[in-house]
This record gives sequence, structure tokens and C-alpha cells, in this order.
Amino acid sequence: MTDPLPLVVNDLHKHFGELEVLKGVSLEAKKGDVISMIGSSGSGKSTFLRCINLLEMPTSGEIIVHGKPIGFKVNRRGQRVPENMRQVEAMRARLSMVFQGFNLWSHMTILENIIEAPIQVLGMNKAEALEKAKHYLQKVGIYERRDYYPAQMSGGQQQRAAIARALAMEPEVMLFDEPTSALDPELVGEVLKVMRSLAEEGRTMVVVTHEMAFAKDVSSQVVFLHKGIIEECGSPDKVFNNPSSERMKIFLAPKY
Amino acid sequence: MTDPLPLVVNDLHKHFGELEVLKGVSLEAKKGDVISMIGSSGSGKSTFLRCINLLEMPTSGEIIVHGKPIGFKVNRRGQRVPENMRQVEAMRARLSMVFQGFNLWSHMTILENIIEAPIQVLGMNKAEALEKAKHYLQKVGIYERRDYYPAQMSGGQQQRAAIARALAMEPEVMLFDEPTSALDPELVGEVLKVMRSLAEEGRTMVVVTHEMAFAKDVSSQVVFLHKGIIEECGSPDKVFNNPSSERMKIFLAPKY
Amino acid sequence: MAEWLTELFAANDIFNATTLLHYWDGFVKTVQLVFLSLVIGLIIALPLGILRTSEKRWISWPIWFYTYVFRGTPLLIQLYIIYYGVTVIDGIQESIWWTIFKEPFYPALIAFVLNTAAYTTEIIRGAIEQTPRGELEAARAYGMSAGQTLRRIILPNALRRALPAYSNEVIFMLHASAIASVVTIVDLTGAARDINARFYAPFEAFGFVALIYLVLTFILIFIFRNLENRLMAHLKPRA
Amino acid sequence: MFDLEGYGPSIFKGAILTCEVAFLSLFLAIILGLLGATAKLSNTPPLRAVATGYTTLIRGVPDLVLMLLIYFGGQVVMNAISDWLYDEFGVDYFVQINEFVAGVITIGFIFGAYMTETFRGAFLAVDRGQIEAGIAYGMTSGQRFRRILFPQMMRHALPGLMNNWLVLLKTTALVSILGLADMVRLASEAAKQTHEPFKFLLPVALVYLILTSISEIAMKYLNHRYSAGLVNKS
Amino acid sequence: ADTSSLRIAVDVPYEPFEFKKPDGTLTGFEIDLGNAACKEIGAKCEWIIQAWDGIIPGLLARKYDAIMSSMSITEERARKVLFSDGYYNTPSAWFGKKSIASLDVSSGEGLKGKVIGVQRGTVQDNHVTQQFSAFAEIKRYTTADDLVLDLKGGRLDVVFVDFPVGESTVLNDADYSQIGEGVQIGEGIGMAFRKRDKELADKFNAALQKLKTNGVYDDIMKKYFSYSIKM
Ligand SMILES: Nc1ncnc2c1ncn2[C@@H]1O[C@H](COP(=O)(O)OP(=O)(O)OP(=O)(O)O)[C@@H](O)[C@H]1O
Ligand SMILES: Nc1ncnc2c1ncn2[C@@H]1O[C@H](COP(=O)(O)OP(=O)(O)OP(=O)(O)O)[C@@H](O)[C@H]1O
Ligand SMILES: NC(=[NH2+])NCCC[C@H](N)C(=O)O
Ligand SMILES: [Mg+2]
Ligand SMILES: [Mg+2]
Repeated sequence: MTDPLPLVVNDLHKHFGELEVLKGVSLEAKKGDVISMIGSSGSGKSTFLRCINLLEMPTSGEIIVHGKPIGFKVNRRGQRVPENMRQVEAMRARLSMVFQGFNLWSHMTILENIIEAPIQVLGMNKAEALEKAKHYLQKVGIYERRDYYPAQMSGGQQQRAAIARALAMEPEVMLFDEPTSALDPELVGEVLKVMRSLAEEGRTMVVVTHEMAFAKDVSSQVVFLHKGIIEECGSPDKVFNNPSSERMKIFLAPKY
Repeated sequence: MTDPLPLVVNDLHKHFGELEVLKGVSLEAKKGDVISMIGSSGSGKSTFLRCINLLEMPTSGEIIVHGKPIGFKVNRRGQRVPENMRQVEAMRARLSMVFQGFNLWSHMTILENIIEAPIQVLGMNKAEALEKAKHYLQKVGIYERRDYYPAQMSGGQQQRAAIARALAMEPEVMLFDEPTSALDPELVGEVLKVMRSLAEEGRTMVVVTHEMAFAKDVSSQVVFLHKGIIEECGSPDKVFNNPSSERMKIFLAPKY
Repeated sequence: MAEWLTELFAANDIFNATTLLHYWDGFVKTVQLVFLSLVIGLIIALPLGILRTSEKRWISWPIWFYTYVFRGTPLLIQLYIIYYGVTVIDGIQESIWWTIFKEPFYPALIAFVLNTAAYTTEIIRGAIEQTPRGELEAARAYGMSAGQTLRRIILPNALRRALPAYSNEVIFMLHASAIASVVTIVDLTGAARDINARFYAPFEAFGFVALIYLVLTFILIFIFRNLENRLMAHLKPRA
Repeated sequence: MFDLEGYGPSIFKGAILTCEVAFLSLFLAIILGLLGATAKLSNTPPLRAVATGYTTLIRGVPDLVLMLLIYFGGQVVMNAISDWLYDEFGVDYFVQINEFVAGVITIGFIFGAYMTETFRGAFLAVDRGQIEAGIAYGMTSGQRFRRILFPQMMRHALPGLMNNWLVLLKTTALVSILGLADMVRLASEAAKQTHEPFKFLLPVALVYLILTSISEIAMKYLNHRYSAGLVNKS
Repeated sequence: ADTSSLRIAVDVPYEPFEFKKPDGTLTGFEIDLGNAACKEIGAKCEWIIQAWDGIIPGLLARKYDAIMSSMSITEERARKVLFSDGYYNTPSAWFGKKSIASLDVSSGEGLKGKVIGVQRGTVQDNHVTQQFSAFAEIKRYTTADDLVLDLKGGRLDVVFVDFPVGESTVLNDADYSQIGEGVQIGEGIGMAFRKRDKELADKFNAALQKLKTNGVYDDIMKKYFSYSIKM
């Protein structure tokens, strides 16, 4: 246990004005963990993910990436802000996020999308970045499409490109926010396949998903969030086949 | 059999340039028939429906509404066109179409939408039209919303308004083109309920639909279209439980 | 009020009764010119905008050409051409037309009308072409004739949608009317130029009319905003 | 044929002057527009107020009146400033505004207000998710602006920008009223001199028509280039 | 001020005093005279074209250092600017169609219902505005060529301009003639300077004086006039 854990979140709270969306959520990802977060709409899954890399500022709680806690301070207006933007940027570079809506940069080709952050943020040289991009594009199976613009590709292809973009940062942890829910049913499969192969490779991943089959098959840990609180968590087998929480049972019950 | 049939279509063909989309489709609707048209995407269902009331000009074939065949001629440029636009307009007034995208007139309130065609096309006086509108709006259950504009209502409400608009023409035959496929799953039910009640009242309807349960329960006849040809047709029981065509079997087979 | 006025008059020699009267005449001229141009322009643009969407090339093309030329050249040049051009037409000075073209008001009006009609035609065309296809199909599917569809569906739909663009055109026209002063029309700007030339006081002379134009612009914006709220209610969600 | 009774060459020079005025003022307008849009979108209320005042004022008053005001009044202000500098600090600093500079500044200033609105809209049109992706990958705010926000904003701004350019081009005709020897001025002088309005004014109208047409073609081309990724390539 | 390079404003065209040749270069009596005077005082002069209605504000705003544009010396203007000594003098005059040559232009009654054209901001403008605005319609033009064009185009009945200008731009058409008597307004024509530039004005006064006596003035005048305008 000499290597620090890739990601630890302690007692995270998040308010939007009056509304408390996260009421103390903790999480620990060991290297190679695949953590699936499930829960009904509005339970705070996205918010949690966005708090992890500070797309939203958590109201309180601790975020520790690779052993280094993010420092916060309170600014003149009484808001909690990061102590040091440099540190936050460095941290973000180690946590790659894959968005529901892909958010590929629409003015760049797929290849440009992928080499952008490695060059700009990690300071990689272009040749190396291109090398890496090629590798990961092949891995997600859209290398021939590298010179297309995002709008010229199907949703499934775009999401695979977005995954390649995240991979190219060679992150500590990959964060996925419902990576398949913006896709047509036919296209979901191709993205899930790529994610499954990543899991098998031993990448550390936190995945917010509605795909129960995926969560069941692939995760090492499943977290069930309800109204901003972790109602149930543990191995997929335990959570799905033997849930202790009432909520979880209702959540799993067939809808029709 | 003194009363002529509401709608007969004989050997309808339709080309889009090179592409032959309908390759001889025939159909006979008796009074009170509910004919469901099913088939995979691109099989020509919408095109067929649109040809019936000449929103698309059929390349060849006969359309007979209430015993009166539509006359065609060939214009100077060698295109097939209706002989007499008056006749077409009169025919259209007897066949009311309900569109997938509702197509309510956005600058009119729901009530105005409903009285528009009866007044303008049938020459009904306003009082009578209002009377009718009230009746049908109550039937579809949105009478209290009559003074709203379409943009101010949910999809399900809009589709019900569109159905009321079609009903107010007191048509020979109602044509539905996937009336529920633009709706959120929760809203589908409310529209199907209205349609079912129309079927039970004995209205003649031709319905293009992907809702198999609806087709099974409500239709008097099911037509399965494949690549512009009727592959199978007959009673719902026969078509669904005892199909003779290979295609139909594949179409019905579960996808997962 | 009266005190304030006398004080104002006493404090400077630029805003006195004579100059204020001059400004007032200019104001009236500006309003007349802009109002007439817009009304006549709109009357011309309506049919042109409709015909411009015709699929028949021999109908739509000439209209396209007209709008292309008038939108592609400066209004100032159009004004010059019409103002000076009419005088050299053979025999015009002996004809009854001369009573009209003699006055600078009418050549300016013609230039403005032709200009605003060109822009308005394109606005109307754009709005007509944006009519949702489905709504047209619905009209056809219910047996409406082409004329009924135009009258009942296309135009009410399009004219409402044209409103924001048209309100810009109205304000543009108000502002463009300032060049009437180059052909001796004493509109607001012309009055200001007279007064500037008389008192060598550009700030007072032009600043004052700038203020009036600003107020006029705000009034127009206010009117159109109300109109839009009323006529575009159907696109806004309702509580 | 282009001699135009000896006036041709000088009118041609006027056409070049017209283009110079147009391009320089476009340049100025773009810079002012970017500044204005940034100010309008900033969190600093005074900056926002200044920018809002600027755009409202400019867009509420006719170009010609503004031109006359800035042209005549601008120098008066400059002088007041330099007098004040001299009286208060003994600094003898004086900026001379000639009619060319005044024309360019005036038009640039006016269209800066329109550009402000164009750019503001374009900045707002950039999808928030695009920026978030930049944040999520650890880009600094400078990098995000340079690499994502600005290029995407430009794409949204392009149609509006081009539209403003077409209007600006036609507005340059007004500098002739200030006495600047642009092609409109020279042609109308020649027309008056020779009593042949059509002979001189029609060609000038044609030149404008050609310039606007070229702009429109360029606009289509640019739009096509910059919207790469917005439309499907087939 | 630094007198080695000077900017002088003119409003063109104002034939025969200042106007453009087709190629765009400036010419005319005052241009020649001004250049000669500049040479005399050893200054490099640049002519700035400026619309008449902004010519005094422009001077005060230091857009240029002097005006030499047939500006009549009047009391009202002298309150704003400093005039040189007069360097020529001509009356203002009425011009119109021969057919109305007998019109009485000295009284409001005579001009009743007529359309009079003047250049905006000139002494002629002032004169008719004060005397006749109650009787006739007055149209004000930015430049003197518009004025003549509209007279010949039939939009104006009469114009009221400096005599030589009418003579060279209106009377070149045989259908037109001078109407009534000339009117003397102001005390001749002078250059205008900012009040504080007394030195500069003195230099020009000296130079002009010299040109008047050494024959240069007369040579230039003969180029443009068949009669004397000297004062
Ligand atoms: N920026 C915001 N301001 C205010 N409230 C917000 C904001 N973002 C999210 N919320 C609220 O926080 C709650 C949790 O939202 P969140 O998006 O995290 O849910 P979720 O679990 O991701 O749901 P879904 O499965 O629908 O994506 C919701 O009630 C939402 O309305
Ligand atoms: N206007 C048109 N021009 C050219 N091809 C067309 C046109 N309209 C339809 N088609 C083609 O005709 C074929 C049948 O289309 P149609 O819309 O009738 O299918 P459908 O059975 O209604 O499918 P769906 O279930 O997706 O609505 C398709 O291949 C389509 O691409
Ligand atoms: N260049 C000119 N346009 N000069 C006009 C001068 C008219 C008249 N002499 C005046 O001083 O008022
Ligand atoms: Mg979510
Ligand atoms: Mg279809």
C-alpha cells in the first residue's frame, strides 16, 4: 500500500442556494476499480461527478487525488474557492471526464480534439501527441475518421472519440457521466463495448450510468445514490441481488 | 352494398426520381374499418399515406374516395397532375390527416385551429363550427385548453388537439401517420386512448404505427409493408400469430 | 416649466424661438418622410415579397434583381441618381410630373420608398420561406386552396415572424432619412446643419437632434416591443 | 471608356480611398466590438454600463448625425483636452484629426457598437459544454479563451460580422458629405460639373454593387470554411 | 505657431476662385494667390478641402490654420475669427432665367412666391434669410455647384451668389442673365485665422500687400477675370 489511492472523496456536500443536492458523499477508488454510480434522476449523480473535478464548487468536503488533497480558501465575497488554480488544473489533467453530450470541440477535427489537451495542458510535443492519438483512436476503432469534424459523425462515434480524447490524457481516473444516454439504442452497444475493454485493461473509472447490465457485469463497486445520500454500496452482486435498502429494492423493481 | 366504399386504392406506384418507393400497393377500407399499417423504417408507409391525399403525387394507380375516382392528367412538362384541383381539395376535405408532428397552426389558438378548416373549406358558419369544436375538444379531453396556443401545450395535448381538428371535418376516413412517435413515452398513452375510443365508435381509420399492441388490439385489418410491397395482410390475429411471410416473422421477432 | 424655458433661452443664443421653430419644422419633415416611405414601401413590398417566393423564375428573378441592386448600393447614391437624374430626363420639365419632381421631397421619397421596399421584400420573403412545412401540409391536407393557405396560414404566420426584422428596418429608415438633408430638404438633420452653419456650434446643433433621434428611436422600439408581445404571444410559454 | 471625360482616374482614386476608409474602419470596429462585447459580458458593473451606454447611444442616432457630431465635435474635444493639458501641466501635446482619420474613426466608432452586439451574441452562442470540456481537461482560462471560446465565437459571429461589413461599406458613402474626396464625392462633383448625373453616378453605384457582390461571395466562402464541423461533409 | 508648414482650408467648387480640374487638382484665383503668398512668406502650404458650413468650426478646432475661400469679412464672423486685410471685393448678385430678368429682387414683394437658392452659411444666406424669408422659399445648399445645377434643372427661380461665381457658372448658358442690381455685403474678402494667430495674419497681410504691388496679383487676376476685383 505504498502507492496512494488515485481518488478519495470525503463527506462531500453541495448546495445550490437553499437546495442541498449532496449531503455527505464519500468514495474511495483503488487502482483498477470500476465504480458505477446509479440512482434515479435528480439524485445528484452528475453533480457529484462535476464536484470531483471542480466543475461545480463543493460546499464542503475533501477531494484527494493521488494522495494530494485539493486546498480551498474563502474569498472576499465569502465564497469557497480553490486555493491555487494551478493545482486544480493539474488535478483536472489527471481526471479525465467523458460527458453525456460528448462536448467534443466542434471547430476541431477528431484528431485535433485529441491532441489539444495533451499539447496545451501536458506540454507534450506534437509528434508524441499524434502518436498517442493514433493509438487511442485505433483502440476505440475510429482511426479512419480522424479528419472528420464531430458534427460529421454519428453519436456513437463521437462518444468513442470523446473517450479517446480522455484516454490521451492518460489519466489517473476516468469519469463518465451517462456516456450512452444521449445515444440512439443502436449506438449504445458500441460505446459500452469500448468501456468494457477499458475496464478489463484495469483502468480506474467512475461511471454514472443507467445501464444496469453494464453496472452489473463490469463494476468492482456499485454506489446507489438517493437524494444526495449513498443508500447502498458494495459489490454488484450484493447491491443487485441482495440489497439491504428499501429504496434500492424499489429502484430495481421492474417498471411495467 | 349500395353505399360506396369510403376509400379504395388500386395498384399505387410512387417513384422519387430513380427510386421506386411504392411498387403497387392496394387497399380497401370499408366503413368502420381500422386498418393498421406496419413495417420497418423506409418501407414506404408515410409515402403511401401522403399519396392517398395527394400530398405526394402518385406515379400511377387509382384513388377512389367514396366512389369517386380522382382524375389525373399529364401537364406540358410531362408530369402527372390532378385534372381538377377543386376535386382534390374536396377529396382532401373528406380524408382528414393527423400528422406525426401534429402540424397545428402555430399562430392560432387551439379553438381557432379547429374551426379553421370547417369554416374555410366546408363553408360552415361560425356558430356551428364552434359548436362542433366544443364537442370534439371535449371528446379528446382538452376543452379547457381551447384558448391556448399550440406552443403552450404538451405534445400529447397537441396531438389530441390535432385529432380534434381532424374530427371536426367529420371525414369519411381519418389518416394517422405515426401519431405517437414524436411523443415522450408518458404521453403516448393519452393519445392511444383517444384513438381507441374513435375505433370503438366505428370510425374508418388508416393508421401507420409502430405500436404493435395498438395494432393488435384495435385493428380490423393489418397491412405489413416491406420495401414498397404489401408482404402480408389480414386480420390482426392472422398477421401477428400466424404470419405466412418470412419478412413478417423476422419483423415480429424480438430484437434482443 | 415656463421659467425653465426662459432660463434656457437666456443662457444661450442657439436655442431661441426661431431656431426651435426651425427644429420643429425639421422634425415634422422627418416624421412625414419616414412615415410615408415606410407605409408606401410596405404596400409595395408585400406583393413583391410574396411573388419573390414564386417558383417561376420569370417572376422571382426580376424581383430578386431589384432587391439586389437596391440593397447592394448606398442609399445616398440612389438619392443622388433620382434627384439629379430626373432633371435631365428629356421633356420632363415641361410635363406635369415636374410639379412633383421639382420639390426635393418627392425624389427623396421615391428613393426611400424604393430602398425600404427592397429590404422589406427580402424580410417578407425570408419569413414566408420559414413557414413550418408541416403547417403548410396540414393546410393542404384539409383541402384549403392555394389562396386560402396564403391568406389564412402563410401570411399571418410570416408577418408575425417578420416583425423583429421589420422593426430594425423601421429604425434603419428613420436613421437613413438624415441624408435627405443633402438634397436641400430641411429635416431634423438639415435644420441642425443650418443652425450649425449659422452659429458654428456643432455640439449644440447636432447633439440636440441626436437626442431627438434617440428619443424617436426609443419610441419606435417601445411600440414594436408591444406589438411583438401582442402578436407573438403564441410562441411564448404560458403560466 | 473609363476615362469619363477626364474624371475617370480621379474617381478611381476615390474608389481606392473608399476601400481604405472601409477597411480601416472595419478594423477599428472589430477591435471596439471585441472590447465592447467583453465589457458587456464582464462582471464589472461600471464596464457593463459604459458598454451599454455606448451601444444604445450609437445605435439610436443616425450615422450621418453621429458623423457630423464626431467630425465637428471630436476635434473640439481633442482641443479642449490639449488646452487643459497645456494649462494644467504645461504639456504641449496636440493631436491633429484630418478628415480621413475623422471619417475612419467615426465609422469605426459607429460600427464598433454594432460589432459589440454581434460579438456579444456570438460569445453567448458558444455551447457551455465546449468550455466545460476545456475546464475538465485542465486548461487555463487563457487557453480556453484562445483555443476554444474565441474560435468558436468567431464562427458564430461571422454571418453578423459580414452583414455589418456590407452595411459599413455602403455607409462609407456618407464621408462624401463631410467633404472627404471619396468616389461618391468625386463622381457627384463631376456629375454637377458636366450636368450628366447618370454618366458618373451609375458607374459608382456599379462599383459598390461589385464590392458588395464580392463581399457576399467571400462571405459564402468564409462561412463554408469556418463552419467546417457544423455542417455535414458528404 | 510653426509657420513653415501651413494648412489652408477651401470649399470647392467655387469657380473661378477655387475649383477642381477633372484630374482632381485644385486651381483658381485664390489657389494661385494663396500659393504665391505662401511662397512669399516661405511656408509650405497644403490645401484642405472643407465643406463651407463647417469651415469656421474647423478652423477653431485647429483642423487647419487658415481659411482662404472667398470669405466675406463681416462683423459677425470677426467675433469668431481674425481676418486678414481684404484681398478682393465683388458684390453679390442675383441670377435667373432671362424670362424673368425684369423681376424686382430688391423687395420682398417682388420675390413673392419665388424659390431662392443660396449656399448654406454664406453672407448671401444670411441676407435673404433676414430680408425675404417671409415672402419666398429659401433653399440652402451645401456646395455652390448644387445650387447652380438646381437653378438650371428648374428647381430654383433665382440664385443669390457672389457675382463672379454666377458669372462663370450661370451665365455660360445664354438662357440666363443677371437680375437686378448687385448687392454689396461685407467689407471685401479676407483670409481668416484663429484670433490668437495674429502673427500669422500679419505675415499674410504683408505678403498679400507685396503681391498687390509687385504685379503678381494682377497677373493672377488676369488669368481668371476680364475686370478688376482688386481692393
Ligand atoms: N446549476 C444548478 N443549479 C441549481 N440546481 C441544480 C443545478 N444543477 C443541478 N441542480 C439540481 O440538483 C439536483 C441533482 O441534479 P443532478 O444533475 O446531479 O442529478 P442526476 O442524478 O445527475 O440526474 P439525471 O439522472 O437526471 O442526470 C437536481 O434536483 C437538479 O435540479
Ligand atoms: N421527398 C422524398 N424524396 C426522395 N426520397 C424520399 C422522399 N420521401 C421519402 N423518400 C424515400 O422513400 C422511402 C420511404 O419513405 P417513407 O417515409 O415512406 O418510409 P416510412 O415507411 O414512413 O418510414 P418511417 O417508419 O421511418 O417513417 C425512404 O427510402 C425515403 O428515403
Ligand atoms: N468657397 C466658398 N464656397 N465660399 C463661399 C463664400 C460666400 C460668401 N462670400 C461668404 O463669405 O459668405
Ligand atoms: Mg445527470
Ligand atoms: Mg414515416
